[in-house]
Amino acid sequence: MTAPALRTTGLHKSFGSLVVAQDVAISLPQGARYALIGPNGAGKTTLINLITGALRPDSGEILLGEEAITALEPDSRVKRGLARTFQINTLFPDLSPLEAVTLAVCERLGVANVWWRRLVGFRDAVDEAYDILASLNIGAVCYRATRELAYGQQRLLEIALALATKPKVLLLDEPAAGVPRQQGGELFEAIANLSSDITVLFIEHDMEVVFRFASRVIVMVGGRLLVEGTSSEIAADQRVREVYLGRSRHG
Amino acid sequence: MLRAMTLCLGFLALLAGPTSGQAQQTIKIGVILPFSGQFADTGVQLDDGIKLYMQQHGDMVAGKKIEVIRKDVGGIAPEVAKRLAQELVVRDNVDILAGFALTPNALAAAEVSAQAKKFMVVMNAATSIITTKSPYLARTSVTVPQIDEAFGNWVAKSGVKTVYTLVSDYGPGLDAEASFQRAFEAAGGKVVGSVRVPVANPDFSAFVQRAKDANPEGIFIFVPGGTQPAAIGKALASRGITPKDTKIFGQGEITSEDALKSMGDDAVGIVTAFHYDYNHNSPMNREFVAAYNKAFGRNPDIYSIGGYDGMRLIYAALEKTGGKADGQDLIDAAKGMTWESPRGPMSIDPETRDVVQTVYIRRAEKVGEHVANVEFDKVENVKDPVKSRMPK
Amino acid sequence: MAGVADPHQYLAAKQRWAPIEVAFWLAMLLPFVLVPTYLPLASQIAITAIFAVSLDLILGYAGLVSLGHAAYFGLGAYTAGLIAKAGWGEPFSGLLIGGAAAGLFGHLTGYIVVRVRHLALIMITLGIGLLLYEVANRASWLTGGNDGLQGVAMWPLFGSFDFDLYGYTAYAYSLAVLFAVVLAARRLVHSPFGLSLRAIRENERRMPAIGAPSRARLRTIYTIAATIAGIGGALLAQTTQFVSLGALSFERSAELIVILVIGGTGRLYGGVVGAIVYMVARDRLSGMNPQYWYFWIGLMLIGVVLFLPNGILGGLATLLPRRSRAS
Amino acid sequence: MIAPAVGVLFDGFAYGMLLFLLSVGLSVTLGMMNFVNLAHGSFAMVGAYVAVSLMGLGWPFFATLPCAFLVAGVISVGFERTLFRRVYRASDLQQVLLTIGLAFISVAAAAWFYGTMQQPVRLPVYLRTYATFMGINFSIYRLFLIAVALAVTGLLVGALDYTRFGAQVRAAVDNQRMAQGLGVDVDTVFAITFALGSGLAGLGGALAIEIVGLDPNFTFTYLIYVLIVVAVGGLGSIRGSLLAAILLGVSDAAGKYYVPTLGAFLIYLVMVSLLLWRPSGLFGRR
Repeated sequence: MTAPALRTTGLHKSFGSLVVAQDVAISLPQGARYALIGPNGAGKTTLINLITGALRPDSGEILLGEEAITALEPDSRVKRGLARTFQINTLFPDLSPLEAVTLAVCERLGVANVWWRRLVGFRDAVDEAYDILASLNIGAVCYRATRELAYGQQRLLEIALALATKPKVLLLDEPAAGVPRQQGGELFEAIANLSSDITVLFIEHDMEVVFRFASRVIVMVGGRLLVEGTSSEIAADQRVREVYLGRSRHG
Repeated sequence: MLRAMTLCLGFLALLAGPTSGQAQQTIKIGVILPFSGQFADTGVQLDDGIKLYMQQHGDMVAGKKIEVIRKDVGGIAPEVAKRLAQELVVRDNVDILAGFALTPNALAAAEVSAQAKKFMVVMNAATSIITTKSPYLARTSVTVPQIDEAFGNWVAKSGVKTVYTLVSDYGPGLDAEASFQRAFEAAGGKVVGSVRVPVANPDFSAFVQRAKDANPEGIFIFVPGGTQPAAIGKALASRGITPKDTKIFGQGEITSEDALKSMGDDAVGIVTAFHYDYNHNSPMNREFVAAYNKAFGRNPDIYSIGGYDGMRLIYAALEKTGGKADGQDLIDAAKGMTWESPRGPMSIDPETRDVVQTVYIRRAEKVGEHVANVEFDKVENVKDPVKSRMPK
Repeated sequence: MAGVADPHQYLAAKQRWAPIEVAFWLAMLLPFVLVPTYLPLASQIAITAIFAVSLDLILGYAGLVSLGHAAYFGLGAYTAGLIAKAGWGEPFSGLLIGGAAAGLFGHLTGYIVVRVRHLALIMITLGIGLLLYEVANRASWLTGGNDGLQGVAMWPLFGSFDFDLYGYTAYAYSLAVLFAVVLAARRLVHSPFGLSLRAIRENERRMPAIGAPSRARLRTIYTIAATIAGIGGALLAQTTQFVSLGALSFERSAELIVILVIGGTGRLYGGVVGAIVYMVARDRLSGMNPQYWYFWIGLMLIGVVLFLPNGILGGLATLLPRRSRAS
Repeated sequence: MIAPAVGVLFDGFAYGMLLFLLSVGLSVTLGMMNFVNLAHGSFAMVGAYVAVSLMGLGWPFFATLPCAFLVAGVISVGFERTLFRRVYRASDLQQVLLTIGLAFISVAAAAWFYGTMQQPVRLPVYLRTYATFMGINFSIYRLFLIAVALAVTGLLVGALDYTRFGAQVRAAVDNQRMAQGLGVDVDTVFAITFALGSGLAGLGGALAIEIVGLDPNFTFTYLIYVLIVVAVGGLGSIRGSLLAAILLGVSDAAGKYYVPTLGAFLIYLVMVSLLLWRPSGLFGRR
């Protein structure tokens, strides 16, 4: 447990005169549970997009374990163990959850470009997909079309798809967004129960959830890192109070 | 399941359709033409020529009843033409294939004629080689080299030293370019430049300007009938090329009736060569034009005359064989046949089975209110020159 | 399937042969006995069906709308035609070479095509088609230009079956190739690769996040579809022994979309059913009314949109029990 | 050798203007409702046949133009209300199928009522002459065409930018749902826009006869060019359509003049490269 699981140095990104990330350096140790918080527009989702490759940084570097992945395509980063979920459901409406997760497993196994063998022939992949879905309590609905699933179930499917890639580092963009509080708690229990091999960074607005599930918290404001620390340090930090906690929670 | 099968069977029944019993006393003619799409007007005019001939001469020949089955090929679609020809032969049991406005379609169908030994009459398609594709095939329209070699020679003889050629970039256009240039240069003229215009994109102005830049004595133009003749006429005028200072020559399409109507006075002086125009001055033609107008409310054009003479050939051949519709008998009867058509004297070359006719040289002139093609010279008994040069 | 089966049974059920599929293929043999004089039409329907299945793979499954698919069809046709003209008239190898040539061109153009979406995609495929058309028109020394390619002489199929006037050989040959193409396509859409195509159609943005290189996938299917289109074109060249510019035309691409949408997209058999319905309707209507048949075709298209919004197969799927859905 | 080139480019410019009139309506309706209307050319054809029929009755050319505009607009809104609105929520392909079906019917109808022949048009003499300037001939008719197109553009842009209706249209093009939420009656706004766009196509059709002729196939003749203008210009953008139409008209003419061997290729090459560079068109947002 020496090298951090994920590290960025000096990430910088701007659109014209609008700077969305400025000198962002974070470091997530193996197996950590980090929360990323900050007011709206602080650049949290942008940071995830930069790390996963959906956006290209203007400068800076991203390391996954020992390896620099800054120049890699998003799908290659996923193959190396960096997975994410989306704040707004980004699923396959007409596929069943079983099909979707099986596909993700096949992608990981490198067999998703096989067109001359039937899907049913890949029994291990199907079993693995079903197990993931069952472990997230959506095994019972996994034969329906995704569009027919309840919203909370779709949020779980987001996570299931990410897990199917067997990530080393998992970036969750407001996994409980739009889910009633009660269910949100269950969802985070599921996240907390993930294997400790997986390093997790999640964006969340609900401070109770943050303080309960995160070992450390990173605060962003205006595209910069403001402060990083344990839950209690953050809760006590004056600057954080000023820029963040002082305002309405979902403002 | 059962329902699906019933559906399938019902569908096949529909496909089978009504199959009319083959009466011994009927001669069936399968007519393949473009009745829809971009060449629809060609198909309609040609078919009207066929209809008029049958109106005037009845549907009984040598004791047999003539029945025409029409098929729409929809445009340049040789595979459809070939299929229709096949189906006409095997399903409808036609004795004669006829029509064919477009060269690729005629070429594809000719294979069926050769294979099935059926008499085939090409009533418009004008590429030279068509008649070589089946020994049972005759043509009553025209070939492009027939017109343009005669014309190239005539233009050179008329004293014009230099021309620029502007043709559409497709089969007939290239044929026209080659034939005209060949004959014009053989007779001592000089081609100072040439340009080929895409068939699909009809703003001619830039091409016309190129021709003007070369400063020739005359310009030779070939474009397909339809919307393009009028467009090129207007482009010539707008780029300042008028027959007063640059002679404009072309195959007859560019001064077709509707082209002249929309060009108006701009067209006056354009010299063209063609085998037929509704203004051709003969009693027979005046009668033909009157009858055509009465039946269809418009003037006949080269397509109409192709269809009309095509039916004339079929009727005459059937008379000669006494109603026998065998391909070999009919083509033997057609070979060498000579008759007077509204277009003038014409015959079927016994060697090549192609049309032999007069090529008229016309000038667009003001006649009363309108501008019309006035014939002022002619080249008689013109054969298709390409086949005369072919090794036998 | 009332209760929740285990995942293997669920997936296996999705790709099992339905009785209606078997019945369908048996029915395709009926023209030999029921309407033997319609075999030339039947073989052209089979060829169009091959072409439509190939479009369905990119349009129905992967969601790429192409208005220039005739480019690959025509390229296959010209390649097969030119080989035969050059003296090698063996049909089967000609078919494969025609498909390979189209596939190669599809692979190369695929690099451009997968970069764009929506209207730009439609227009760029259209542009590629029109450019190839003009190239063929220009290269008349090779292609015969507007007159079409002459002198395509085929040897008998497997050395013993001549391409006859009645079209027995042509239909048997076309039907066999159609069957093989549908079998292959069927295998493909039920493979992991086929699943990834449907996923791209459903949500391309998600694909990189599950580690899928979607552009590479699209290039692969584009190449495969082009190959199949080329095989269809080669078949047309061989059975009619003629190739014309029409094989490459915009009209052919546009008509193909109409055929596929009538039949139903993303359903494997949609293209086949569409080809049968459209071409039979066209043949019947233009036989009855050579000059105005397309009026009725127009009415038919509007009727399909208003009353069968998912195409004929989509309509049947709601009528018949759910087994009939191919995917 | 400047003079001939100027004349050619002028003609190309005028041709571009014609393409603009024919396509601007499609661009706006496509941008606003995402409605793929391949029958757009049919409305242009309606306008053209209206003009020809009225001239046949002895009407002067100029009087037929507003009628072409009106009749095409009114007929189109009839179809919009009864037929098209049923498929706004359907997929693009369904819309393509429906409108192609309608285009087929319109071609058949034109052939039935007017026959398959070319419809000749006789313009008043003063439009058929040429103005000569610095030794270059300028067709009066093409000057007139340019004037009409520029006037239409001015009116459209002005109306869009400065009227309440224009603001509603812009809002609807930008984001239909949000406009609805803000109380814009998107339905009515769209119907009016649709009528306007088709009316302009009708006007374009009437003006096109002199340059390209008229037969029942008119509907399809210009389909490809209109689509190119719409795609290159960018959906929903009037300025984009104008620029694209000019670009295509002029580059086409220039290409034909300077490199005639490239002839038909050039316009497609220009389109493909522009779209690879800017997939949503010159002025496109999406």
